[in-house]
Amino acid sequence: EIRLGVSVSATGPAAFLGDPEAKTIEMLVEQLNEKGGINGEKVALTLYDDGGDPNKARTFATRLIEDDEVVAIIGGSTTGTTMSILSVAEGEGIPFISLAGAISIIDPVREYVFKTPHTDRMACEKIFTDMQAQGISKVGMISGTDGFGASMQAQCKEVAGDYGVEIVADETYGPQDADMTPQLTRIRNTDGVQAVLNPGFGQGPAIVTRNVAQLGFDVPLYQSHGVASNAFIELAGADSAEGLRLPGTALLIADSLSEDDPQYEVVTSYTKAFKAAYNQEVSTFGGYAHDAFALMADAISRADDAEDPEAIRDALEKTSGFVGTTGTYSFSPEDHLGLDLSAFRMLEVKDGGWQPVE
Amino acid sequence: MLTVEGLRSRYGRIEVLHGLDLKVSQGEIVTVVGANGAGKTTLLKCLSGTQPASDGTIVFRGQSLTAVPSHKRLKLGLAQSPEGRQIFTNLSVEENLRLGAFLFADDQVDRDMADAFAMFPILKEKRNLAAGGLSGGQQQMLAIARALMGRPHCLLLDEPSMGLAPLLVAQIFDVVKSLKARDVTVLLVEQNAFGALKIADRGYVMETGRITISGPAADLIADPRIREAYLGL
Amino acid sequence: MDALLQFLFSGLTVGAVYALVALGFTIIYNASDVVNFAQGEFVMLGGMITVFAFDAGVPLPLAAVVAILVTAAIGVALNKLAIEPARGAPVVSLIIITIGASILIRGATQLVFDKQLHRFPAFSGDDPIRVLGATILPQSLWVIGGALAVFVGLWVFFTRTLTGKAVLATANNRIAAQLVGINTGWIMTLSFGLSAAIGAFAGVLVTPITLVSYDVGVALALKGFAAAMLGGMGNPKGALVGGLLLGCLEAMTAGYVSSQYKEAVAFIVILAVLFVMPRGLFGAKTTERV
Amino acid sequence: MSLLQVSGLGISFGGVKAVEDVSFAVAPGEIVSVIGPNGAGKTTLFNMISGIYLPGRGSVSLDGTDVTGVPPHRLAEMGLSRTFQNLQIFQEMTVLDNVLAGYHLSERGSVWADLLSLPGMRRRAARARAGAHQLLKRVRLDDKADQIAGNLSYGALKRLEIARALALEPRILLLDEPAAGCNAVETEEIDHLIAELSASGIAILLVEHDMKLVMRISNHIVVLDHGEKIAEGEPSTVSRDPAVIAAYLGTQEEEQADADG
Amino acid sequence: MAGRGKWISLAVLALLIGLLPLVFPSGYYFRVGALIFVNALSVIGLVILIGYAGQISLGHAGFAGIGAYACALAPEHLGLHPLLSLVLGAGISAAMAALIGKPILRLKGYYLAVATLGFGILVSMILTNERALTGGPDGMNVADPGLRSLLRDMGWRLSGGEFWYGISGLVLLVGAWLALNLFDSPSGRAMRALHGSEVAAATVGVDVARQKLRAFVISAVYASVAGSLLALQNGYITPDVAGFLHSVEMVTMAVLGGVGSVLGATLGAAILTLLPQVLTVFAEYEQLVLGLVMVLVMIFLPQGLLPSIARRLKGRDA
Ligand SMILES: Nc1ncnc2c1ncn2[C@@H]1O[C@H](COP(=O)(O)OP(=O)(O)OP(=O)(O)O)[C@@H](O)[C@H]1O
Ligand SMILES: Nc1ncnc2c1ncn2[C@@H]1O[C@H](COP(=O)(O)OP(=O)(O)OP(=O)(O)O)[C@@H](O)[C@H]1O
Ligand SMILES: [Mg+2]
Ligand SMILES: [Mg+2]
Repeated sequence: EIRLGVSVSATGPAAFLGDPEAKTIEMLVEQLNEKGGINGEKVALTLYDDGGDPNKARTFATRLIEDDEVVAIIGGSTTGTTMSILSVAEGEGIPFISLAGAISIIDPVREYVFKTPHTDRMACEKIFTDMQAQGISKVGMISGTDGFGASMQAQCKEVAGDYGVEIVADETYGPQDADMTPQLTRIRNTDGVQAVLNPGFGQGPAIVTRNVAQLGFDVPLYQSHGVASNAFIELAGADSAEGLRLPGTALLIADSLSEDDPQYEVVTSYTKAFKAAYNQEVSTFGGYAHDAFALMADAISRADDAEDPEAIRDALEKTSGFVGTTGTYSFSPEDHLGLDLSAFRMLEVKDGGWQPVE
Repeated sequence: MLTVEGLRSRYGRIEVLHGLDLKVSQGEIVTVVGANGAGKTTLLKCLSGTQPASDGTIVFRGQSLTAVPSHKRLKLGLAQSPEGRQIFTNLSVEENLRLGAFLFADDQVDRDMADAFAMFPILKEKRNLAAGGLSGGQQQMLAIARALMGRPHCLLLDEPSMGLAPLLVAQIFDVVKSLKARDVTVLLVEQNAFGALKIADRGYVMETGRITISGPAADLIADPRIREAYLGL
Repeated sequence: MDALLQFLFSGLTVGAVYALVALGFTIIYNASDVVNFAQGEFVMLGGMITVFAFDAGVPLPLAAVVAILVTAAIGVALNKLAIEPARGAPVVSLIIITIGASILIRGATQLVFDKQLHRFPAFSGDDPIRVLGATILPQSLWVIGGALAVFVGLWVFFTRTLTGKAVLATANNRIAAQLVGINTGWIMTLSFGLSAAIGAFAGVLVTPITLVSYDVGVALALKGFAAAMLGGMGNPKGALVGGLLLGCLEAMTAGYVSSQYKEAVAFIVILAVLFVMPRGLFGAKTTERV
Repeated sequence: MSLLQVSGLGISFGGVKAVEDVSFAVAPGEIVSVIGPNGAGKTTLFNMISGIYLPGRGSVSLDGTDVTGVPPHRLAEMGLSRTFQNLQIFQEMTVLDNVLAGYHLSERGSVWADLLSLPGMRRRAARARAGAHQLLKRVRLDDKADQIAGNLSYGALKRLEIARALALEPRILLLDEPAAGCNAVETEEIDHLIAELSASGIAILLVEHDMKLVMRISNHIVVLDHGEKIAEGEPSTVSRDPAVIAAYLGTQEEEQADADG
Repeated sequence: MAGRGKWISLAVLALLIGLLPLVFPSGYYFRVGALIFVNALSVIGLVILIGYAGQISLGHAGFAGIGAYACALAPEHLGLHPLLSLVLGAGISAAMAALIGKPILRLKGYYLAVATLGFGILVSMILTNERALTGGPDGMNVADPGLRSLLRDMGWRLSGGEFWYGISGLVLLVGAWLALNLFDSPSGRAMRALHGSEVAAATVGVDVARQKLRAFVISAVYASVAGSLLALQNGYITPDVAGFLHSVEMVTMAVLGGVGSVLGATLGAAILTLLPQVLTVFAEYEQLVLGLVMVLVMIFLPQGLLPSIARRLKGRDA
């Protein structure tokens, strides 16, 4: 029996992230065990819900390691919870794959810490690349004050210059705000704004999208991977969302993926299974958990000793060319993320659905 | 009209009424006197239902009150002017009186209110003020007037003369007497034992949760034990 | 100028949401001196139940009625099962009960329904109404109208009806209320039922704008509470004015100062108001003399 | 020299004058009673003297110092203590703790001493405790010392308030209807208590509707009606004053006769 | 008599802290124990404020936030030792409490609640928005105080969990001792008096405003120290520590345990800290059960766990 520990934010303000993550991992463990587990050993999953509270996350990490005696941990839906788990895992020498975005998780590289999501910086870079291609150089940004939004806001501001993009307006909104027209009016009244960028998750981006339409503010709207799901289009309204762009993963366009796409296999099987199990659309975040689990399972299967955290870590670090829903991972001692920008695809809402931008 | 038998009541573990018998007939004025802490207020609270009886029976106009919640007792005709006045401090004087007649929505409410104002003109003067701003004595008047608004068959008065000026004390006793003429029965708890016994038909003396002496009021006034212990004569 | 108007529209929309929550607080508060921190949950329930009934094919108006009735029943149950049994407990205990109840309702909602965001169509479409260069959604007018309607209803209830007075009397002095023949238990039931219904009604109105999920209640309750205190607790006028004012404050700050600190400005204004008027703008003075 | 001097005191509530231009003085050891119909302004007068209301007009001076508008806790430090018509008991505290609270001024020290439980604090607290037990005995509540005050009967609470007020070891004591809710015999005890206090040099300002008590023990009586002083003087003069009889006393011959008989 | 109660309370607490480790099956229990102690510490502060002085606060997490971030920021920016930072945080919290307490404490009941709530939100908003300084919502690292390595050099090897268990337990004991002293002192009585009737308290010479402020400042210091300890042992801190939910959690702990006593505070902290750990077996039902437990405790033990239980036991004896 291989003991695997998970602590995600299945409830609380980050439930958007943690809920699909928890569901995904539970589903995958079941699938795996049905198939006989890893090298004949079943996976025993211990999953905790830290509610997005870093303090609880640290306690659960301690519990996973000291009490449940797991050999590896996946989790940390938010940067805050990840940082809490990270120090415990690092201290006790347990491999840990984080599901959070911040670049600081793997930069500098820590011995036992890996992560599957793109960094926020990469999302920004992807967006700005697209903007640059569209000839957009002045952008109004409006971001949520939650961890996700704030982190992206900071990263985007840092890298914008590299792409010849200037952030001329920088507004925020609270995670539970109901109307963003004042902020958007400010952006609209800023000289030369050519596009609006809205990093965030939850209801905020849906409301922003509606408000942009309400104001008749006719510039391209960019969202982040935080809302990459079909449900988002429904919430924002297909009309309001039409033409909006964001950097997403192959998951969202599973239907239109060509069969020779390297990700076709993994993406379709995951989306189908998830839909079947929970009658719910997959999200990017569930995809991160999917990849984390798949990577971990793969590493354990390759490890010299499936019970030895050290061996699992080593195997993990040797992962190369592993295809996940998010992209293709190759870890190395210098890189514990192992994704590059190519993993992101620029998507656009067309006729009420997601389409890849050519 | 009102028969109490073997009434016991307790606060938590401490019993303060130890099996009390008491009877009030139709149209009578009956007074209960006793020292501080004897249990007079507790007795009245049991009658109005704001304090549970742990044992014994209370029968009012042929009906046992044991299972009747306090808000329904007024409907049966039992009203109380409680100790500490218990007025609605945040509501106006008029609203207090109107709520006294909460059960009624007829023309008589206005007439009753006019009567109350006639009885205590100061209340009329202050009708729109928050009752909490009234002076102690004014609040006492309001409590009595409010109880009368409920058109009781039987009125329970807990120290109605407390805090009232001498002129008004006399007036309150007159009012009680006049109630008798209107066939309203009165159970009167008073520290002004002398005044109370003078207008009462009968009286009870209470000591630490028990009735120790009872009889016609005139006899009680003459009783040396009572003269010494309660009348200070 | 059109910006100012836009900010005002935004402020009124958001403010009306706050006002509706704040108005929901008034009845229970007036009956029992308890601020029911589960009020936000009623709003959430109103939205969620409507969503699921609507998705199940029930026509929207009917779905809304169902949601309001079910929520009112939950409010009554909350009173019967949690508040009444704890009668006589200190007010802090009652507050903790309402907080516990709100966690419970949230947990149950998440089980019965789900953790996703939801929305149903706006009553009168999504085409913005243009006024002098600013825009407002028809649904905002519904929300503002709803807040005004609830306000008028409550105002009449508390100033013109005997039952309304009985509610006030119950909070002011429960024993005395019983002595004048008020069935205080029934008054409490009524208050919780009404409060919950108002909350659910708010949820029905605001969901097309704010979206709904099982956990939107906390933030709503918080803002509604702040609004109610700004206006003065217990007074419908205070709830309405407090809500609208808070909404406008936030919108103006977001528009003219900084969106990051708009809540901060709002709270600073609340503190300033309370400093001058310790019972809010319209708060009733309690008159206890010594 | 008078201990308490009230000059031209007045206050209005919502335009209505509750007290208007009231002046009088109280000397050490003297018992001055304020009487008048309900709503005459007696309690309001007390509230102004004891710093609970800020007087609208006029001044209060204690020992020659102007103390108008001085907050109650400062007045307490200067030796002024009072009881309330609407009982102000610390309901949830024990009877003993209620009285101990009255010892606050002599008991208190620095907050550090309290936090660290320094010996000085403990000594002061022990002294207060001993004093409190004495006082409870004096008002016959010693057997109830450890009961929760809220559970006492009305009359007992009345006495508890007096004990608490005495704990301050005041130089002037304001009593608002101390005998309300007490029967004739209990009233007599209060009568004795007040007499004792005044004999020990404490100035007493008394509001009371029990005229037997007032007439018996007062050195001086001030009569208020509609907030204004309508008469003042010795008990015998005041009780014969026609204005006072009309406004307040009424004709009590009948009852008086009965009682005497 | 009261004096004996104090020593009994302390002894019970000390025994619990000292003996529990004997039955701990794993290091995880030390972690939970330490959390309970830290929470209990801030709850004791609230007991002083709510239970004694009768003033509600829905913003005390703000002080915990100040304490926590002092330990995160001061070592980095001022080069202060983490422990001195704790003291600095307590000082700032006390000063803040004194500053805002003056105007705020004139308010009563819910108005005070909303004002303190506003304060808490302001603090957490600053911590969230001033990203450059605080790392924003994602939080920031807290330097290790280095005490453990010091102990190790002295030949005393402790795991992180054990170490913080000990430290938190010790601080809790000190906090409890101070609070118990206060309860049984003139200040404590004055606080309870103003709780009962401000007017009467004033007329017996209690400077009501000052006494309230005292309670507020003291409780702020408790919260601040607790926040600091939390930051130090977690090594990482986010603005959640100052958030509204944390404030509510603190009040809930206080009320659940019984708002009048130190042991009650500890019990309340223990229950609310343990519940989520126990409820993990219910996963889906966690929130539901948590809410249910809160409601049921309050219904059946309206005075809070400890006082209500004590009352029942007493009732049975007699
Ligand atoms: N709420 C309570 N809890 C516990 N004991 C109480 C409570 N109320 C009254 N008691 C006790 O019950 C006894 C009777 O009190 P009660 O108030 O009935 O006396 P009373 O005759 O009305 O006295 P008074 O003349 O002073 O008003 C007293 O010993 C009192 O201490
Ligand atoms: N806070 C207040 N608000 C409004 N009116 C007040 C207030 N305080 C006193 N009054 C009014 O002032 C007048 C004097 O009241 P006060 O209580 O002083 O009378 P009192 O002489 O003590 O009467 P009693 O003998 O009935 O106690 C009353 O008419 C009362 O209504
Ligand atoms: Mg009585
Ligand atoms: Mg008076």
